Amino acid sequence: MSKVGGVGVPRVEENLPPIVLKNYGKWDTHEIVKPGVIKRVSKTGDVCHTVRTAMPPSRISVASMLELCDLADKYSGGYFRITLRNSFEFIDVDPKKINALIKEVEALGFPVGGTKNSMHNIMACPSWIHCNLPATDSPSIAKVLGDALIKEFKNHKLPSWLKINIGGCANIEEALMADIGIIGVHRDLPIVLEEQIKICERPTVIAICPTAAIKPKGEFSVSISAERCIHCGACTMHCEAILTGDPKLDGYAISVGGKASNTGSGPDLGRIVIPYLPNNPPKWKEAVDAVVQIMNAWRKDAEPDERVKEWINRIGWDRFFRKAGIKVSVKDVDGYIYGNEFARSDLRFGW
Amino acid sequence: MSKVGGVGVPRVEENLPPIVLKNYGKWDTHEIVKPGVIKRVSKTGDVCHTVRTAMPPSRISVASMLELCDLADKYSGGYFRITLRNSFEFIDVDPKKINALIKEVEALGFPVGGTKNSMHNIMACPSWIHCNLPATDSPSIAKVLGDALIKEFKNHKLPSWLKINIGGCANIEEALMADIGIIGVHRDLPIVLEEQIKICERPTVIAICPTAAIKPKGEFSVSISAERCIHCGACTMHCEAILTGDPKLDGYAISVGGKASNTGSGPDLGRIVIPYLPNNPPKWKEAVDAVVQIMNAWRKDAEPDERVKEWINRIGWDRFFRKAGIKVSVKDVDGYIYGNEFARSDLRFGW
Amino acid sequence: MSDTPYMDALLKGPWPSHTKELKRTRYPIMMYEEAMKQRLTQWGHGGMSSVPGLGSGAIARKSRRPDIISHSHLIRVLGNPGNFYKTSTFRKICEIADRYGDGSLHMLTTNYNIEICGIMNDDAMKGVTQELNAMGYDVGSAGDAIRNIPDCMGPALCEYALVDMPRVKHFMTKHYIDDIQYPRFPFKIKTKMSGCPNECGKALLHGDIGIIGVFRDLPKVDQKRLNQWVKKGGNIKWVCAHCPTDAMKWEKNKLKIDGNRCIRCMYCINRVPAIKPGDDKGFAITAGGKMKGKFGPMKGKVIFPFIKATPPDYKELVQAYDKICEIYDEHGRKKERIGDMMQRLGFDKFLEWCGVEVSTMHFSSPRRNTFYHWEAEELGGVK
Amino acid sequence: MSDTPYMDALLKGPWPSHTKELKRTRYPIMMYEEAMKQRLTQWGHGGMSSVPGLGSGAIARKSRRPDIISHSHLIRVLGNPGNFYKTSTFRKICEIADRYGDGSLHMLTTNYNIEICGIMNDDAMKGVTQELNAMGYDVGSAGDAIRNIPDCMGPALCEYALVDMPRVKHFMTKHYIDDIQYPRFPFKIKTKMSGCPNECGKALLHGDIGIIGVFRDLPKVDQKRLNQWVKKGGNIKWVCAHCPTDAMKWEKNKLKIDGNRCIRCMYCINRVPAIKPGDDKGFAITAGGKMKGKFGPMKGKVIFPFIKATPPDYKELVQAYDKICEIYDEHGRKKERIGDMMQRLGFDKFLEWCGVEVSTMHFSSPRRNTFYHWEAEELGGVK
Ligand code: SRM
Ligand code: SRM
Ligand code: SRM
Ligand code: SRM
Ligand code: SF4
Ligand code: SF4
Ligand code: SF4
Ligand code: SF4
Ligand code: SF4
Ligand code: SF4
Ligand code: SF4
Ligand code: SF4
Repeated sequence: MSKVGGVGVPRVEENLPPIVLKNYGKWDTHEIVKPGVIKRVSKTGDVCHTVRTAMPPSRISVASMLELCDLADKYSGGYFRITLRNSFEFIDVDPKKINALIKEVEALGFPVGGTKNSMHNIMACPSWIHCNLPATDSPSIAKVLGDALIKEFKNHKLPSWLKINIGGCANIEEALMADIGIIGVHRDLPIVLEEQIKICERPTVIAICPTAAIKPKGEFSVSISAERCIHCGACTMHCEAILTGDPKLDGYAISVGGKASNTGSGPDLGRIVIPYLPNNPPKWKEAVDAVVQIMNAWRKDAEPDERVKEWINRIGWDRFFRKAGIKVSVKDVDGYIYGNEFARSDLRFGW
Repeated sequence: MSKVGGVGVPRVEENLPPIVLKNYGKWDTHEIVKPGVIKRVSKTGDVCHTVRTAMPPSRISVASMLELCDLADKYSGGYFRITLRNSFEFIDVDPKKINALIKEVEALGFPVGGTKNSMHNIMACPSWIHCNLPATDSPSIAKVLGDALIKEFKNHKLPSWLKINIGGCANIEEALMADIGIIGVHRDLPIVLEEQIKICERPTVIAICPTAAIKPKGEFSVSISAERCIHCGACTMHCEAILTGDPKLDGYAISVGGKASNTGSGPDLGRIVIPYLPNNPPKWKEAVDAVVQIMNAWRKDAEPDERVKEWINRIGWDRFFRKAGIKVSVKDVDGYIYGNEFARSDLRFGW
Repeated sequence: MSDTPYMDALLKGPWPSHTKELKRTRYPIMMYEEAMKQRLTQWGHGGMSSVPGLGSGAIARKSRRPDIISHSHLIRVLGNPGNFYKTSTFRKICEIADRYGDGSLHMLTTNYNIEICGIMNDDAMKGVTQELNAMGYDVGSAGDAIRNIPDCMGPALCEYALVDMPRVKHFMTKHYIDDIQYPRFPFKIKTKMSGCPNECGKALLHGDIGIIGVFRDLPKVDQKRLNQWVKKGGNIKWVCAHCPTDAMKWEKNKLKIDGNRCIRCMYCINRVPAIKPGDDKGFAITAGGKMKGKFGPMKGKVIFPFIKATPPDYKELVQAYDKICEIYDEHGRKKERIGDMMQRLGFDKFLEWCGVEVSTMHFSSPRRNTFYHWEAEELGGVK
Repeated sequence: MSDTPYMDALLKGPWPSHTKELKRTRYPIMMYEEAMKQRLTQWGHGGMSSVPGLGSGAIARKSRRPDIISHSHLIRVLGNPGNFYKTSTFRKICEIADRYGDGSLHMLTTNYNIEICGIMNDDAMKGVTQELNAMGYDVGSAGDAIRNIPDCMGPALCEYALVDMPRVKHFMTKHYIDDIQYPRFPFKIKTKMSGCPNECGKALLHGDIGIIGVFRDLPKVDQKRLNQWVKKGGNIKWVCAHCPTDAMKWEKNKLKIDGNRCIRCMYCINRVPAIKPGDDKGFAITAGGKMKGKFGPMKGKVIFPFIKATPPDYKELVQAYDKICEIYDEHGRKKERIGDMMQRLGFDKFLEWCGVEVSTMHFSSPRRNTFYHWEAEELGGVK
């Protein structure tokens, strides 16, 4: 019997360009030569240029990957990286050939940019491409946003970087960790498929509901309370006989101010400032408008080097909503678990 | 039948010194002439001097109040105030007679001071004088602290003011609103008096317990789980048949950094930095030592005009504990309700 | 040797001594001495005692030491507006306290009542109350009722006062006297009031309902006066540097306050006589401050960030106050404080029930989850 | 007219187009087109599919549109350390993807795996895995198991790296390969790693377990180099002014960092080449970050603020990691994430079970209630 698994991952050395291997742990400084091009200098004096491109949201064809491999063979010794935001990076490109590479890779449809004070690559989950849980479609929103913001991707003209992440439903927290995030929002009451419910693990489904909205019904089935349900989708995830998703009600929320780094005011998850916008493929005008509106308010008002979170910290939420032109509603108030933490307990009003 | 109640309170005008009535709403500036003496100037040009004294913790005799009334008749036209920290104030004292008043009132045992950057009057609940719930004795702790800190009461030599509040048990939140607070802490498991429990409202008692530690036992009684009880005392409060209090285990905790005002970093409740010190009447050495230790660390390290809360905000808890010389233990970690809010979610360590 | 060594140890020292005070009264001093000796209170269960004809006003206290004393009740006299007293009436209160009680007073409680202590005779309660009533004083502030509604001295003596709290206190006490004297709520309701955001009344932090004077426009600067103050040594740069939002700029002998930054915190106003609060003054109402209960110590939360209300009827204030009380009356569970109820029901729901239009003034930050509850209407008719 | 107008609309524009990509594969494009048209996913329930002989590695996906396609599974290939790839091996992965799947890849997932998509044949799972195994690659990262353990590029390419994450990733994956491939926990465990507090790996925020490089001593300043940098136009004053704790003083061409203020936030290091992290480097371990579940979105919490661990066995790191997994294994409820479990059990209890000595590094603030649970021992024997 042939074994499967138990292998792990290749050692890092196996996939490193020679210059990287040689200077491993010796890098001293870096410099962004121009948008998308990073120059790193080692203590040994070695220099390494990286060229970064955006990637299509969520799925890429083998055909395109092979074309990128061809360019990597030609320009970066057969090595590449995928960054933690899924940008594609050619490592150790001869500085003299950078422009040629940019030309070739952009001709393939992969724009170069997304470093420093630009919009970086947009993260998006599969959603309608392959998932059963989405309330919205991350990839197509990512695509229209990318189209709308391509200038910012290829420039360093923002106050700081702008990272946009999109999740098709509340499962993924990428959005809450981004400067601006988009999160799919379900509003419908999950439907119980009476005929299939028998096969499910009723106790698990009942226990998983965070608001105890699911109650046993009859011998096998369950009922869902419209008054308690917060549309989190957990039941759908864990039971094949419960369905969520409604073409007329599904949509998405916009969050701002996520940050992972410990600089400035330190890490925190973003906050949701627009509770709901309707799904409107393929143009997703509302999403583009909302993101552009927030970005412009930030760009206009932020100090140099100031990320969205730090900007909001400085001006306060009172002014954020005003400057971004966003209407406040009761949906901004957390009534669920963090009511205490997020309620206003001071009189320091920014009228 | 003669009616009782329904009267309300006297109109404010009925108890105002003439100068106060005349300048009601017209006050323009104030100045602390010296510790305990406040000079207020009105837009009308009128001037009003107030002399403030400390008061005995929690109880005062009619005899002493009458002596104070005598002095008020002599020096402040028969008017006085009790402040929101229970200081006694003579209002509108002739500036030329202030020293004479101070001499007389201090001779009665009421020191003058407690304004501006001094220690202010100490607030304390009745505790062992009259209450059935105390885990410690606020009045006697207040007395020994007052004795130890009398210099600070009569001086303006602290970085900002120092307000100390003491509560005999966790019922009162005065302590958490003070710069330094002392809160009685029960540690014993409440005892159920089987013979009396019948008279109690069992459902209320069971419902009131915040950790569901109380379970029905038999037809009338209840049992209390040692594993769940957090010694909050709520059951004792609401049921005559449940007793809390243990001479060997009772004690108190020390909190710091409460603040009500909206200046600086705004209002917040204090945080508990010493979870437990043992009751040790009548000298309460541990309490005095702890307060003096924290006060001295603050005094040494704070910037001018910086309250305890703002000082801690600036230096961070890492350094607060180190500078105040307080040991950290797992009891500082909130495992109850606010675990999320108070846990450390950053790497911004102040080693 | 004295039979009260513990109390004696606390007679000395410069701070006013409560044991000296107790010894000047008929308070059963061995109750306190024994407590210190045994490190345990000698008092037994408490509760409401009744003033015949009234629902609230007295606290009963049993003793665990019948060998010393059987019980000792007290009565709560509602404190005066601004806590101003005149000796002529106060002497009468002393006289009543001495005649009906043991001659000791609690002056004042943390809810700013006068307690007349050591009342042994239940019938005395009525006598005390009637004598007080005759003087224009009243009792209350016990049980599951609206408690005393304390205030700061406000405009009577304070230059910062934005609203007239002593008069509001008088009005509120009269207006709600029935709810103060006849307990009918799930648990107690403590109201605290401050004339301005300096919060001498600590209203936001620990009021079940907090009422605080606030202003909405910018602090007013008298530039001429400011320059004089600076000439006399006033350190305007220090103040600018300590404004929490960096809203103040002192340039060319002129102070500018940036309306896009100022949060009306009072800091500059407290320090510079030439800076005064703005003219657009009103009340902020908070709810939910408290210490105990299911969710432990809680600060109050802003419910009505700004309302205008004027005498004689303070209509908007009463409406706001009533609203919170009504919701509590209807939804509060037995012995559940307002703050815990708000947390249980959801702060969003509570705000909706209060009928306020939600603004940024209601949150320190918008929510971080998408776990909205969408109402049936919002679902487009889905049940 | 095209039968995919929605997808076509997304072909244009400068941003890379996923619809173009999908059209270059055998992905059933009508599934996506119909979803956009109907504004509803056309895919049905998912779950774990099995790689025969392995517990985890594949995701099954049913379709709701049997008229288009019946199902479409995918397999997760564990991402490389530092996410470096070389074309020679990667081309083989492409070839496998094209042969077994529909020719589309997810490159990379947010947990940094490569997904080979559109696998129709259950038996193919084993074939894919074995072929990958032969190349030194492996599958996993599905089900109630330890998922892929992604890292940043670390010292391979980054000047800030404090620990060697690509090698740690390799070690951890090997060490925990059984727990990655055979689900046995209450729910998934996601580990995230960053080489320094810049947190490119967002480990604290969303790792069920986060592993981050930290340093404990002060940033090191090369004064000479700094002066050169300043001469070339480096704005050291700006950096000093933006240090979050005001720890930096630039005086007489010398930079002093105040050890009593600095919180090792990386800000100055990120901006000034002459400032480097200190030498006392180690790992911080956090736990409990996640998005869903009972308590909603949660940041991770610091459990082990500083541990030293070195190859080949990274003993202290494995001990810390094991500890958290063990507690989860024992106390987690079915489908309850670590963060929710921590909140349910109490963060204090969790820390105790982890056997850490509690320090200020464990809290953003000490508690504000006295609702301690005292253990029986602490009660002096009271049961
Ligand atoms: C390549 C990548 C790591 C990887 O292993 O893949 C990376 C690479 C670098 N990061 Fe990063 N970061 C990468 C994702 C991140 C992320 C995660 C994310 O964006 O989702 C973060 C956390 C973001 C956050 O805080 O929300 C991140 C927070 C940082 C920071 C801290 C920034 C801050 O706000 O303080 C720095 C330091 C700096 O820029 O000053 C940093 C600095 C850098 C440097 C300068 C490090 C170096 O010397 O090489 C690299 C070039 C940055 C650039 O793009 O201009 N990197 N970096 C990731 C590139 C993503 C991309 O495609 O755009
Ligand atoms: C591919 C990926 C999205 C992406 O854009 O990359 C993904 C895709 C799916 N996720 Fe996820 N999750 C992915 C990262 C995440 C993340 C982010 C992360 O790992 O950093 C999260 C939030 C972080 C977290 O874990 O809290 C995430 C939280 C979930 C959850 C909610 C878990 C929970 O705590 O309740 C589910 C539902 C479940 O597991 O029961 C889920 C379930 C799913 C499923 C399997 C849907 C299902 O149950 O049928 C999705 C498959 C889509 C498909 O068929 O293509 N996915 N999922 C990511 C694959 C990660 C990997 O390679 O291991
Ligand atoms: C008399 C009294 C009000 C009353 O109605 O009884 C009062 C009176 C004054 N307060 Fe107060 N405050 C009084 C309790 C408080 C309290 C409550 C407490 O201490 O328990 C607070 C909230 C404390 C807190 O923030 O924790 C309080 C916060 C303030 C502030 C804000 C201070 C700050 O930290 O920003 C000011 C403004 C200032 O001092 O700059 C202020 C200012 C003042 C002024 C200067 C107002 C004035 O113009 O007359 C008064 C003299 C202050 C002094 O003592 O030097 N008062 N003040 C109270 C005297 C208590 C005592 O006996 O010591
Ligand atoms: C006298 C006073 C303490 C003082 O130092 O001034 C006091 C004394 C007592 N309080 Fe109190 N409380 C007093 C202010 C407070 C405060 C502070 C405040 O009002 O600002 C609090 C905390 C704030 C709050 O309400 O959260 C407070 C929270 C309690 C509680 C806890 C309530 C709860 O939410 O669970 C109890 C127990 C109860 O009511 O069931 C309590 C109960 C008691 C009792 C009646 C004990 C009992 O139930 O038998 C105490 C009577 C002692 C005695 O016999 O002399 N006392 N009590 C205060 C009288 C206030 C008044 O005149 O109305
Ligand atoms: S975030 Fe939601 S919609 Fe997107 S892939 Fe994950 S489960 Fe599916
Ligand atoms: S969607 Fe969430 S809240 Fe609603 S019933 Fe399902 S599990 Fe419960
Ligand atoms: S705080 Fe506690 S001990 Fe003090 S009077 Fe109130 S109930 Fe009694
Ligand atoms: S003391 Fe508090 S936690 Fe303990 S049993 Fe009584 S009510 Fe419950
Ligand atoms: S709260 Fe404001 S108005 Fe009232 S006394 Fe204090 S400073 Fe004056
Ligand atoms: S009121 Fe406060 S925020 Fe406004 S200018 Fe003055 S100090 Fe600054
Ligand atoms: S986390 Fe730190 S070490 Fe890793 S890539 Fe980012 S900056 Fe470099
Ligand atoms: S590491 Fe951060 S806190 Fe420390 S000196 Fe540098 S910028 Fe300041």
